[in-house]
Amino acid sequence: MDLRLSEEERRFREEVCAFIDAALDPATRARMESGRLPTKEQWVAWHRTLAARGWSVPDWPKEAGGPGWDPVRRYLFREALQAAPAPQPQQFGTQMVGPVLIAFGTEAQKRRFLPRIVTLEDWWCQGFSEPEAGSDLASLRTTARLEGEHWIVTGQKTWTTLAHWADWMFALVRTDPSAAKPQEGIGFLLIDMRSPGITVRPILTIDGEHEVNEVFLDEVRVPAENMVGDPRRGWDCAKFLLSHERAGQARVGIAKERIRRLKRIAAETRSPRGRLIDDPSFRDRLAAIEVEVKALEITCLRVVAAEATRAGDRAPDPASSLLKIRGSEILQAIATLTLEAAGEGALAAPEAEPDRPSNEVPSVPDWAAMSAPLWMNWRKFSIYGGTNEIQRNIMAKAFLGL
Amino acid sequence: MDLRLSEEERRFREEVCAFIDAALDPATRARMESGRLPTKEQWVAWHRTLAARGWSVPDWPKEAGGPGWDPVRRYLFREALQAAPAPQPQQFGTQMVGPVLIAFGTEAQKRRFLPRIVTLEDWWCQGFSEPEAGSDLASLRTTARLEGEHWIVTGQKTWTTLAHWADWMFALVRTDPSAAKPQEGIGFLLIDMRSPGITVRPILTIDGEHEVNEVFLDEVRVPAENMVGDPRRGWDCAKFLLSHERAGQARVGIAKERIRRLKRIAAETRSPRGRLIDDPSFRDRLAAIEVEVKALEITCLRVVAAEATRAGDRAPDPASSLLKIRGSEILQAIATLTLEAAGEGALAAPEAEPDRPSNEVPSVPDWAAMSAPLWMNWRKFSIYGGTNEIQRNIMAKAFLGL
Amino acid sequence: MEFELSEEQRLLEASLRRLLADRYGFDRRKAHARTPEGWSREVWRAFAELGVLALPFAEEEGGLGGSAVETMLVAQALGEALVLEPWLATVVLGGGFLRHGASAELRAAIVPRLAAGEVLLAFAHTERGATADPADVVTTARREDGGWRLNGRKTLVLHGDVADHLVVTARVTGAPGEERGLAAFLVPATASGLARRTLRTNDGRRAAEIVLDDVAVADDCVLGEPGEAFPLIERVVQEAIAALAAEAVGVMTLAHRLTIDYLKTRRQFGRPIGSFQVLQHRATDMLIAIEEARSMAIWAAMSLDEPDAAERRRALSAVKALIGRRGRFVAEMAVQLHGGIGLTMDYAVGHCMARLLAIDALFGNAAHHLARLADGGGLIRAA
Amino acid sequence: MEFELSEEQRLLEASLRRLLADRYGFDRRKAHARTPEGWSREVWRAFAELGVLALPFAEEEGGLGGSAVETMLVAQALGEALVLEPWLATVVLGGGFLRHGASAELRAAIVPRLAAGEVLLAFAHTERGATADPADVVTTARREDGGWRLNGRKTLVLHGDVADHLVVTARVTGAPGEERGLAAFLVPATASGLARRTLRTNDGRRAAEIVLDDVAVADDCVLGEPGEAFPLIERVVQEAIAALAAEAVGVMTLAHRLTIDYLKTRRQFGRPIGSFQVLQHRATDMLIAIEEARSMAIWAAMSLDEPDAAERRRALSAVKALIGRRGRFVAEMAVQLHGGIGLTMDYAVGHCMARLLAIDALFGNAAHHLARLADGGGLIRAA
Repeated sequence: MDLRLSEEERRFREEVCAFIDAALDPATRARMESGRLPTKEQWVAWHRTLAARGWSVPDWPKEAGGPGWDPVRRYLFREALQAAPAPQPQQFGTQMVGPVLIAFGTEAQKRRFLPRIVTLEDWWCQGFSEPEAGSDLASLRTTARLEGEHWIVTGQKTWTTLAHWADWMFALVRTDPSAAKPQEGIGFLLIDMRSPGITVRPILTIDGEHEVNEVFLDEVRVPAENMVGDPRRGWDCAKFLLSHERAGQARVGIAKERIRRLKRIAAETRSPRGRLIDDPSFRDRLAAIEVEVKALEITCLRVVAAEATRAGDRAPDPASSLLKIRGSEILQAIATLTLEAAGEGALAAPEAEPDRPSNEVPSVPDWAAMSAPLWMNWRKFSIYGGTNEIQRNIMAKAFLGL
Repeated sequence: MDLRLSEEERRFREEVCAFIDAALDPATRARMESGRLPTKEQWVAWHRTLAARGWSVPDWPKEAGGPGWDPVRRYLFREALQAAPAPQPQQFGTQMVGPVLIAFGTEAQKRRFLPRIVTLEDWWCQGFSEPEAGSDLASLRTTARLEGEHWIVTGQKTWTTLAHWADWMFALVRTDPSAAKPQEGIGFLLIDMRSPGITVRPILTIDGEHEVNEVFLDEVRVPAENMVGDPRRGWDCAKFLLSHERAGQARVGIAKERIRRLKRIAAETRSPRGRLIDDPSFRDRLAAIEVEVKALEITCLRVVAAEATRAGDRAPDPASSLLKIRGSEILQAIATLTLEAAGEGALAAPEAEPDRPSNEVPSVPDWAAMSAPLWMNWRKFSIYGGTNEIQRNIMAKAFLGL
Repeated sequence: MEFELSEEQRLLEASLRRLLADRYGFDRRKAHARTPEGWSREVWRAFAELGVLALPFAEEEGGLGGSAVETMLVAQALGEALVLEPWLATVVLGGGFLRHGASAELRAAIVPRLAAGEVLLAFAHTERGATADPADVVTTARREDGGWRLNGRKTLVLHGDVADHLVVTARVTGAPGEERGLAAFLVPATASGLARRTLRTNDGRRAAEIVLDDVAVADDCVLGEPGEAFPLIERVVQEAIAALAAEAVGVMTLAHRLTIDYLKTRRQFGRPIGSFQVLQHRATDMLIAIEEARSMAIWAAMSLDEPDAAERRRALSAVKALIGRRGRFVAEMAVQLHGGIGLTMDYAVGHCMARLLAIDALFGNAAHHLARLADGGGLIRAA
Repeated sequence: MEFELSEEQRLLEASLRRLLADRYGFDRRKAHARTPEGWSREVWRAFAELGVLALPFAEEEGGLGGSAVETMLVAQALGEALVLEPWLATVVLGGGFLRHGASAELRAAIVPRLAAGEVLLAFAHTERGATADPADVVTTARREDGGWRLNGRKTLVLHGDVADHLVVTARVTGAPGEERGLAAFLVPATASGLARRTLRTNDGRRAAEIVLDDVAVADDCVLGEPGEAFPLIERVVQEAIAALAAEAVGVMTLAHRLTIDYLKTRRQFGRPIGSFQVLQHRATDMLIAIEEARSMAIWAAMSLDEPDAAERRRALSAVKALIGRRGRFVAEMAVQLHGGIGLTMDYAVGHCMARLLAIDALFGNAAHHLARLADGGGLIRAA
């Protein structure tokens, strides 16, 4: 039993960090550091930089074009990106539809789509959520009926992240409304976003961002060859996808990067007790979060090490289930401390973006102006991908038998 | 709308405080201040001191021997006792069975019992809880069957506070097991604790105290005249009793007295940052509790003022329902801060009692030694009289329609 | 102790609420928010007609002689409708300086027009990098030619983009942070040397950055005593904090009502989500938080009459600390119980959240006031 | 990175757990607790036979050469049975000083007898009114006649009532709080001038107050370097913290298991209370807290090997802070979910609570260590 990194693992991490340091565009880094989503151009460029190094699909096996890393290396790689901070390889392709295709796709599907995921030729989006089916996917209403060689898809998806940048969507569609159980009769379908009948409508969020969308599908014709696996068993694909790579949900690297940043900020911020960093009350609250981050990090490492030693055995483990809950709570606590550090500055909307300077000196520092939008935006961490309440329901059932 | 006390109210409070200051035995005060229950002797003596002044039954109307105070004065009186700190008039008689007898008792019952409550000739205890019926009184099992002029009572009561000091018990007993609803067929019966067939067995709590008991009733004969009201409608008495005087459940005076004490302690306690009271982190946490106490106090005053203006109208008010929940949470937070202040001293069990000195100088100050027992003891505040979870269930139903 | 509203107070509250129900539905509010100024002049006139703008001023000056309790009722109603109009800036802040600091002549010149909705005011006080300590002022006022010259830069001036007059704080003597040496002036927005730039705020409102480049102000525009204006500034800020506390109660009430409605109508796993006990308890905790906030808003209104300045300061710090924390809690819960929809621009709950964060940020957030309170000895004396 | 237990480690854990299951049911434990010493010599002998007492000592000295991981496994198993025996005092604390500070002769004299269960040790360090800073020592050691003379008073000496030898810390030079100037001695409990008085602790165990009145100690009983013993003291305290962290995980696990059982069997309103969602989530939060504590206990064991003293200090402070808080949380929840029964002497949950509070109090509570960590710069470097 040894939690410490081996010499090789340490060298691997250094290599990754050095590469990021050298290859990451400063504007992209500044934008990430500000808490904003990268622009599409920044994201694509960085993804391709990683692809050129062979690192854009860290979770894929060698056969599929991945680097063939073990769970420890995958974890270290992801954390190094978060720490930079740099964008992750675009996740909808690399972490979601890609692994599904590798596991369930036909050879033709793999040949057609996988290489374009590696280099981000295709931007994917996820069509799972619907207005009446969020955490409760069984009440899915979007239908697909087979007409000759095409599925005709009609329905509405919502909360579709970055659909306005997407070339393709992987969607759950109801292929058999008469199936005995509501999870049966669902297909996992790949839909070209340029197909006639698709309308993408932005959902503006309260922080002023356009990140999610509604996607309306009106008699959209999708070639039958775009169905992944059995048209009645798409639920298997969805479950596979949702159980993939839990350690990433803890976002430990982001938490650490945010804390480092907050410490730098607090050293330059005035408070009623001198510099904010010198206020023991602030320091204690920050240290308490650091302690929780450490507990989360060690828990992550336990999960990763268990994955590494028991590759086949995917029995659920309470440690892995708490990662998402605690990860979201910790990031939200950091956002609150940052908001408090901003004081009245949290009132001002951000004026310029770090990689797009304006002529005016902004009236408050960008970090302060961003503190409220980010606080609001980060509420999503305890909501999406199954609310923390649903996560706790699942844990109570799975591990406590309640 | 004016939350401030009137000149008369202020004078009343001064009069009460001056009386307590002059009349309270220093040993009793020291014992109360240490966080311990007063001894029976101390409690009886103090109760009678109050009785001699006409103040031992503050909530009773003049006709019944009370001072006839309005809700504001009752609140001020109770808070002044808590602030001293002095024992309250023994509550099982004055606040529980007394008001029930005034509302539901026969003239003979009133004549017989009420004067002895005023002077604490009779110590009462409450026989509601049973092993299988805590918050869920409908599953009460203790039975009473009428044989001639006597009820024959058999069953078991538990969590009976100070039953070992009690002369009488008011108990809920099932008189009609065949009643349509489980709350029906329950009687409110007055039982002499010296009756044959009664066994009192102490329940020691983890803080080392003997405060609660099990009471076994084996074919106990109780004269029929000791039934209060309709033998099938004792539930009405119980409900009346439980809804009585909510503002007292907030225990604001205790919170304030504990905070004053903690501030004095913190001024004499060393911490890694000098005197504990000088540590901004401790100060902030204490101030946050003070702010919550203030919010609770104002809420109490709102409830009391509403009682005063709308004497007849007892419509439930969310403000009154939160008093018990927040009151318990705040006292528990104060106990935690005190425990932390005690440091390693919290490990030592109390050696001497403040009113019973030993020859040894105790190895740690009594407040520190008491910090852990009190912390453990005060967990009861969120449990008894309906757990905070049940309080929230009730609020969600009553005020939110959920 | 007495706790009922008077008949007049009830009437005022009812008519304002009726006006808002008729004219300030969420869709109308969205339309107001989209205008360049971010609010509606028409609604503002309706407030004037109802007497909302005249309320706190003395009757002999064209006001209605309302007390802090009336201001509390108004603020709560405005909060419950997420009102965007510059009531805080003009009536509470600007009006506060007029009431407590202006000469009779100045009041006579401005109050009637303010009450009629014809004049807008703003409070130009905050400076870049300043703490929330009201004495943290660098902007200077220099005596010259029988008047004053102002130099400096103010930011986050709420509704400073449209104000006709600005209340500008400046330092006559002393160093930033010192209470002695402060002054306040009523400066026309058109004054020569005064430049302004519109800012947006994170709660979708407008503010301004104001540059004062040797702006000349005559003696008759002085508010309070030059050099001794700190108590005036502090009093007006305290009145604003009391108003914000009441507004927060209103905003929280709206967020809670929307949440309860959602819990009753939204179905998941075949039943309304409000049937889940965990969500019921969260909704109950929101209710508890709102009742605590309501108590503190009432206490704030009462405390404005407290004659002891240190006591009053502690009270308002306690109020602001509780309001900030409970506001954030209610916002968190409302959004969590709604899920994604609670975070969208098109739905009111997100705007409640944004406003509650803004209320916390204004005039010192919860952390600031808690530290001030704690370092000032807290609310409860040790002996 | 590697996370599996070795076969030997698994075997040790399994046999200790079997022993405890057979011999340490809660009723037996109650009987042990009622004895004057508060624990069972018979159980102690069984520990000796199993090798639990010999575990951390080097094989050539009569030990089994166990590492921090083995100690962690033992501590967790002992915690899960609420074991009362003086393992921490004798093996971890006393044994720690022997391993890191004693001469080979001293070790040879004591370790085999300790391993056989024949010698009990205790750590006489804490003083009245001292903070949890390990250098806060007033007791003096004076050089005299080629030996040492100890004067002072120690308190809360865990199992000091029965210990055969006491590890006494004292100051050779310097002022309380200074790291330089400390020394440690192994003193027979029968030494002339040494008086002890039994204390009870709030978790139902025994401790002692020790008065040292010019107690003579020979040079061969010196532990570490006189005047330079701080690193030795700190290391042993850190090992104790790591052991306590693991013990806490065990205690929390017991509290959680009892709670889950109760939720499944106790019925209210016609159904098992474990069917109520709010209680399910509380039980889940307990599980989360335990997993966090488990991670920190593992990290503590790993961090004992950290060569950088400042880094190691920060790590152990972080561990103790988390363990204290999560322990309290689990205790609160276990009692709340049980209701009144959770607070009684006759049921194990209350004893879990008492022990978790004691673990928090020992060697600096959560507040102490959080402050130390915060003032030392935290765990994450700013740049």
